[in-house]
Amino acid sequence: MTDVSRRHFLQLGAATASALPFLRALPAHAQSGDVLVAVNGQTINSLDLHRTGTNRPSYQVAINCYDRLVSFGTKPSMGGGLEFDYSKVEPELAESWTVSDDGLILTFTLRDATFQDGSPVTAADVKWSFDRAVSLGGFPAVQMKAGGFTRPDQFAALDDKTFQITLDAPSKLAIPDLAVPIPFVINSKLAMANATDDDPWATEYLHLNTIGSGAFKVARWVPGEQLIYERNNDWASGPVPAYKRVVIREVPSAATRRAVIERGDAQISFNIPSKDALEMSDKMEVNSTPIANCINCVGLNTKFEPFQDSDVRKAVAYAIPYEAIFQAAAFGRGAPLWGEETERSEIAWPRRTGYVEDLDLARAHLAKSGYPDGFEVPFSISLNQLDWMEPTALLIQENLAKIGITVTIDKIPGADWRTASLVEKRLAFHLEGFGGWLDTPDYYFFWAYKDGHLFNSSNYRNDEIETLVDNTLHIPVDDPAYAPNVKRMFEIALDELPRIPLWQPALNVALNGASDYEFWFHRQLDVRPIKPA
Amino acid sequence: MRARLVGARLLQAIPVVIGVVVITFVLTRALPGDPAVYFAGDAADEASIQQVREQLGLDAPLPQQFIRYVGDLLRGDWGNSLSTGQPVLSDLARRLPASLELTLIALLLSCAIAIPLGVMAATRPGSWRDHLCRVLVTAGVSLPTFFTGILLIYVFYYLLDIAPSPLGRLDFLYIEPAPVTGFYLIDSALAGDWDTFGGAARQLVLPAITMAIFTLAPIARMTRAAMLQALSSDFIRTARAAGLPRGRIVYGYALRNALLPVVTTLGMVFSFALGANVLVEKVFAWPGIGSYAVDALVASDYAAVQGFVLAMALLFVTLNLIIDLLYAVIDPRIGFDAT
Amino acid sequence: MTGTTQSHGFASHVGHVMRQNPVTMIAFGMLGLLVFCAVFGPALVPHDPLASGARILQPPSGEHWFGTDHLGRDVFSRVIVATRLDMVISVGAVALSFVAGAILGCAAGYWGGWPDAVISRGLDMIMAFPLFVLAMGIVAALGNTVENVIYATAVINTPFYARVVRAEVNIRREAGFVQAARLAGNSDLRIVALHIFPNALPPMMVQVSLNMGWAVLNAAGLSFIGLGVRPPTPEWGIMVAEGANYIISGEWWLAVFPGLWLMFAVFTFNLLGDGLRDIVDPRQRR
Amino acid sequence: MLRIADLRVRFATRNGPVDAVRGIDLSLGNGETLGIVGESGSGKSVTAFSILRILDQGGEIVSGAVRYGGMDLRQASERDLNDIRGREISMIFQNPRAALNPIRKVGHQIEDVLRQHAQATRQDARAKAIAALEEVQIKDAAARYHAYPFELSGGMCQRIVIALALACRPRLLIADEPTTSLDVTTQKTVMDLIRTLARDRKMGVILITHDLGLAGQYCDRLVVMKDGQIVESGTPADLSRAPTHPYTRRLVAATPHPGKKLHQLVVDGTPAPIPARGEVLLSVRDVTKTYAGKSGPVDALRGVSFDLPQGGCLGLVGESGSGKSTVSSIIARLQDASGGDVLFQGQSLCDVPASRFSRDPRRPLIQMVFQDATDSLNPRQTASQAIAEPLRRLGGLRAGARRDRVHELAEQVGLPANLLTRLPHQLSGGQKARVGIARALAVSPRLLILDEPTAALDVSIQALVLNLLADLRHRLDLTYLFVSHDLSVVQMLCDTVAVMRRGQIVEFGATEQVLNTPADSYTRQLLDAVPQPIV
Repeated sequence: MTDVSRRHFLQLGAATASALPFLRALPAHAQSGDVLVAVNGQTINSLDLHRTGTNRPSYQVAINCYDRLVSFGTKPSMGGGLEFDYSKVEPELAESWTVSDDGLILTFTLRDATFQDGSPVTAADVKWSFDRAVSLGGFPAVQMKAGGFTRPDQFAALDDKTFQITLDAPSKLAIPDLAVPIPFVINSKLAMANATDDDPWATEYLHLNTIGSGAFKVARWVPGEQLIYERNNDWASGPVPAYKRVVIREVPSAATRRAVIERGDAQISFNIPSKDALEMSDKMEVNSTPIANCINCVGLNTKFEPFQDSDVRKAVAYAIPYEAIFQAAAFGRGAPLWGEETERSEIAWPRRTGYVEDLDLARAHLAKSGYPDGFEVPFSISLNQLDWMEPTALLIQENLAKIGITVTIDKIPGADWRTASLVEKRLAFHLEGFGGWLDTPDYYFFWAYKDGHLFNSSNYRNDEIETLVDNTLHIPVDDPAYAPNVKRMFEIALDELPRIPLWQPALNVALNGASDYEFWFHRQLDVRPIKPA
Repeated sequence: MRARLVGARLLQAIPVVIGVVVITFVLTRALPGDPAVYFAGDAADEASIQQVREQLGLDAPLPQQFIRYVGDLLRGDWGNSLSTGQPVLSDLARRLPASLELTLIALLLSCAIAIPLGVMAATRPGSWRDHLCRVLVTAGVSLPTFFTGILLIYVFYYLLDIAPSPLGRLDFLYIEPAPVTGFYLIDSALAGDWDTFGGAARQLVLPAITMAIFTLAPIARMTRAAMLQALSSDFIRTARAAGLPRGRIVYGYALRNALLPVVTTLGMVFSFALGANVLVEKVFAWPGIGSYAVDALVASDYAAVQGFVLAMALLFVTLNLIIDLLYAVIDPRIGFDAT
Repeated sequence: MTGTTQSHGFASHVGHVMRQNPVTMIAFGMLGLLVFCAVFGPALVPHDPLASGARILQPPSGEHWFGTDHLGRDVFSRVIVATRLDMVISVGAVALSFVAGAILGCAAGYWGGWPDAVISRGLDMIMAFPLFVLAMGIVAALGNTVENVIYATAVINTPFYARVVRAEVNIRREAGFVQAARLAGNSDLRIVALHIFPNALPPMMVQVSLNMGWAVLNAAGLSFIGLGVRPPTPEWGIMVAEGANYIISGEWWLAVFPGLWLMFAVFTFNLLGDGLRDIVDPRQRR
Repeated sequence: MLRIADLRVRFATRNGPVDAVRGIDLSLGNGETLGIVGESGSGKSVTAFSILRILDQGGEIVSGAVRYGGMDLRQASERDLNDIRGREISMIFQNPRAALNPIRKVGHQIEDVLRQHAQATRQDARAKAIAALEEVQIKDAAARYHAYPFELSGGMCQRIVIALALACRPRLLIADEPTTSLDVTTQKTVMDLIRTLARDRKMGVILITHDLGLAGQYCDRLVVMKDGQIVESGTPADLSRAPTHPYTRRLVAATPHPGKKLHQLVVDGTPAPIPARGEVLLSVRDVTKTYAGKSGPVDALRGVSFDLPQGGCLGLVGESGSGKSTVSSIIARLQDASGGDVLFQGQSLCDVPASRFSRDPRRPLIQMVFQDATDSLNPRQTASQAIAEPLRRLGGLRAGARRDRVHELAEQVGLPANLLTRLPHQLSGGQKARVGIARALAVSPRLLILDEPTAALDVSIQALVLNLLADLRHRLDLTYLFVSHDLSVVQMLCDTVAVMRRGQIVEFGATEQVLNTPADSYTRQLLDAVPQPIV
């Protein structure tokens, strides 16, 4: 289509749109400046984060359409643009808050804000929303529990503007856990009006409607095609967004996504392959932010014979071609985690492991082990994450063959991957890429190194780590015990090596015609700060 | 008489549909992966997974699940898709027209090319035109559709910039026509909105070409074979001896007789293409049932997979019925044989 | 009528069929090339198809005729070596469906009655599935292996053969030569297997050639979705699917060469049909 | 009116070019009826097609001229030819049902021709088409106008083909085997119709046929063709009285008619001795057969009984659908009867079901020769494989002995040994018939069932095969059950005749008696339809 005809159609479209009833007059042209078009490869399957079965891409609705009590501040990112700052908790719907001396009582004062139907946001709404988050079960309840929120009786609306949480035990994770997408605030009156006896939490209604006080509301949602946000001009918890309307378009083919962003038909392509990020970075703004508290690593399942031998694990660690993998799988995007640590502080995580590619050392360790002649093992990767897992697996396979370990690569369908790797933990040798939302090392260790915990796909158990994590998880970062505990955890984990860290992956986002992208730990597109370039 | 034919056909279809329902049920349960785990979310623990499992009704023994599924079906409830979060029936209702529109346009295009090609080849069998035609259509069916699609996007959208962005059924620029049939072309024409009509047509061009290239071969081959047979029939000689002009003989007499096997082939190609749409839809971000099915299958989304297959089976039955009726229109002999 | 005269007759018949149709001759030449690649390819290619190298994503050059991929592997070597696997998939799938289709079709076509009703409805049932999705479902349910790709492809191909055979057997079951074979003391089973079925071969051969090509495309399509052969095994479908992501960024050789080679193979199979039919059709003999 | 000079037609086939017509000269005067007689492959149809240039794919007129009026049709443009086709020269074909477009109403097909030649306008086309139908004596023409070919009988279809051909009142009609696929009774009416119309319109007719008798009856002049050449021409009377060319003589001799003896069919034939008749070999007792039809049960046989003595030859005569083939296949144990019994050598055959009879020790004793030699040979088996097939299953011979037996059989049936390695499609009709007979004889049967073994053969071949059968019967002391629709053939070979109609035997007796003094009216009807001897 030529530019002339584009403009022509634009005018026609606008004219027709204005003539149509409000709700139908949705699409308009992308280049008009009022509309942001973002493409991504995944389907949004619900507008309600609390609902059973809501997938990860749907979290962005909670972020863009609802407010939480608090949020994090931002800082310049090494990947370009801004990223969240875990150390700075900032107000969102809460104007201010206090913490009791024993750390058990959190009291929040709400700002004057209104829901999108015009009714004011009250503490009762917050209480209802939090009750819902801990009552519906599933992932929301698990995440709430991380901050110490488990039961509705912990939440109380003292008056219209005052909301109080009572913790069972003090925790440094409590307030940060209120900044994750889960505890968003819903218009409880409207929700309850649409609740039924079978469905007291109005999940069916919220599944299809956004009734928050956030910066946007969902004006139209066609699963599998697109989702359209419309700006809430009365948003109280932050500066009014620059775009009136945001179209999130679902484009499954990565090649098509690239074509569309390069041609300028979309302004944001979210979560693009590293290779595209590398190649497009000279043509447009590309942010590649290393994902906080996230590590792509090799899992060595200690339930399986050869990997119970620590020399075998070390042999594998020395046999991995780190640099080649980082280039082939990540195209140098992200942060390397091999070799000696020189930049980060002693308690920073993720960190370099000290291991390098050294086949002689690898052979030496293998010779010392119970398997001097090597062994055969399947290496499992997920079909849904082939972009990084496949090259990684192939390169590891090739190098391990050189030291006598024969590896067959096993692609596991996406639906089975979680069951096999995380729930049943039955994959002997695999790749894993957990990232913790709350950015502290102990939080990572809690999920990934504690026996029986979900992301401990290696079935690793070390009694000292168990104790260390339990003792460290809730104490503040400035507690004197904190740093030694964390350092000891690193020492054990990197010596025993149930997981071999490879690199810290980056989230790549390309912007063509838009700017002011911010990286957030939840790895979803926060459209609120985006502005036209 | 024809009514009886239709009735007999429908009766025959019943065991087929029942079989499809059973096989799909078994096949979906055999899919790897536990949907409860998949949908419980990233950080779910045992308890919450169990909770999800109970909500999905996956804790019951299989026969019981099947009985409940069939019961729901009979009440017109096809279940909810977990990956889109919508009732399967409404998903299908929205996506089926998209796939049908694409497939139909592609087949129309394909017929418009393949039938004249086949006729041309049949009127000069063994000539260089015949061989060329055979080689061309064979080349078309040898190209993987996803490859053709990407190549077309690269050339016509990315390099030449003559095609619109491959983003589904309609550019942002246009307003979706009020849904009447679900076919954007028809709906926009009904609404008299010719801009939208043009927009929808533009979006259709590349995917339809991709599919048409792939479906040329069977249609052209069958046209050629049927035309050869028709042209060597005695009645063609009668027509020639009676001095009828060549065009009338080839198109009026031979082609109409050759249409019967061509229609059969068309039916098969149609149902095949509708299933093979999957790959084209993936490439062109076409919101059809093909991509829906793939996503559902990968996510072990039982209700969606079952609903998709059942819908396709019903469509297949309907299609066969339509073909039978078409036969009766084309060939007066049909319908009398049945008595 | 000794063996030698017959085989001589067969060879000269094949030669005759080739001369008769230039397209067939070209197709058999192309098949010869493919078979050569399948048999000797792995021994002859210039690079190890699995060895990654430092020179990643290099365009075609004298060193790497088809360029290198994202792991620095030689695309030419991978394309040639993949021939064997893809031939195994297509031949295996077609052979299985050929046998299954022949048995089912013969049973339905010869005996008619309830076996026919049961088998025909069963075939209808398979046909009522969207075939590609059925193949996906089977591979997903049984697991991601070459064998399962073959089984899945065989299952979705079987109805086509069974229908052809059923029709061909059915029109011949009261034929004079069948009656004569009965009079000659042949049992039903013998009559079906030795007298009727071989006469269904010519139309089946056309089906075979179409399905061989389709089997390769099917495997490629499954790989494109992410179901199929295990890496790092070179396979055309995977290579095209992976390469497709690189077209927009300019590394066209990753998808184009395997795609062209895949097309070449499918093309060959498809062109073979008429020639194969003529070869197995005794009436084409002079 | 029409003059053909030195016409040569060549066909490009897979086996190289074949000369179908090799230089023929013909002429036809106004209003004359010319018969072109020849057996299959003689080039008579190709000659006819060449006149209108409607040869099949691959055919080409190599040389010669076809002059019609003042015009050379060979040089004429396609457009000019289209004006002549159907308007000046028309053609009718054998197999009339196939000659009509199956999915177009017959009236419309006639209209197509009328309008093509500007003989009718949109308004009056229908009336004219109905008029054309009436002219060929179709009753209720207005209703027939709407009929599709499949709704009409063969005779009716041929009338419509004639109406279509004559709708534009052409001056020349070429009739290519117009009655071959019709019943004998219909044949006569159609030919009479053609003659009447030709006379009324002073129309020239070229009648192409394999039937010398038919040609003699309806033509003013005959030409006899063989291998693409004219071997003899003259008036029917001349040809039949004093044929000069040996081929014509053979042809005249081979044409059967009542009263002719079997050995007279071949030039210089000698009668084969008739074997002595022995005890009753086969006894059919009240056999019935009922099929499950779509609209209720169909009685194919309603109680058939007869005895056949050892050495006898029973002719089973009837039109299609009379049940004669059902009887023969029940006796051959290819299917089971619904009731009654069949005794062979005094023992019941029906106690072993047909599906298991292939292993019965009596299997070799009852064999059969099939109607269509092409259909009854497996296209994948060579002649020797086909003959050896029963030996392999029933003969219990070693490979060497089997080969000898095959050669012996080939010799018995007069099949040259060098043809044994050929596939059926590489053999002629007569050769295939001999293979079929040799196969049936391979396991030395006592009873041979002959199911119209000569129906698909040319008359000269038929003459040879019938004589061969008579000879074999004597030499091998065989008992024949000869199934046929053709009384003139039956009377030559058989000593007893059974006439069947609607599943019952309506007349049974010695051949002479049935032929000369038929008791049943249906038998008389059949006898009347047999073509009369030439002249």
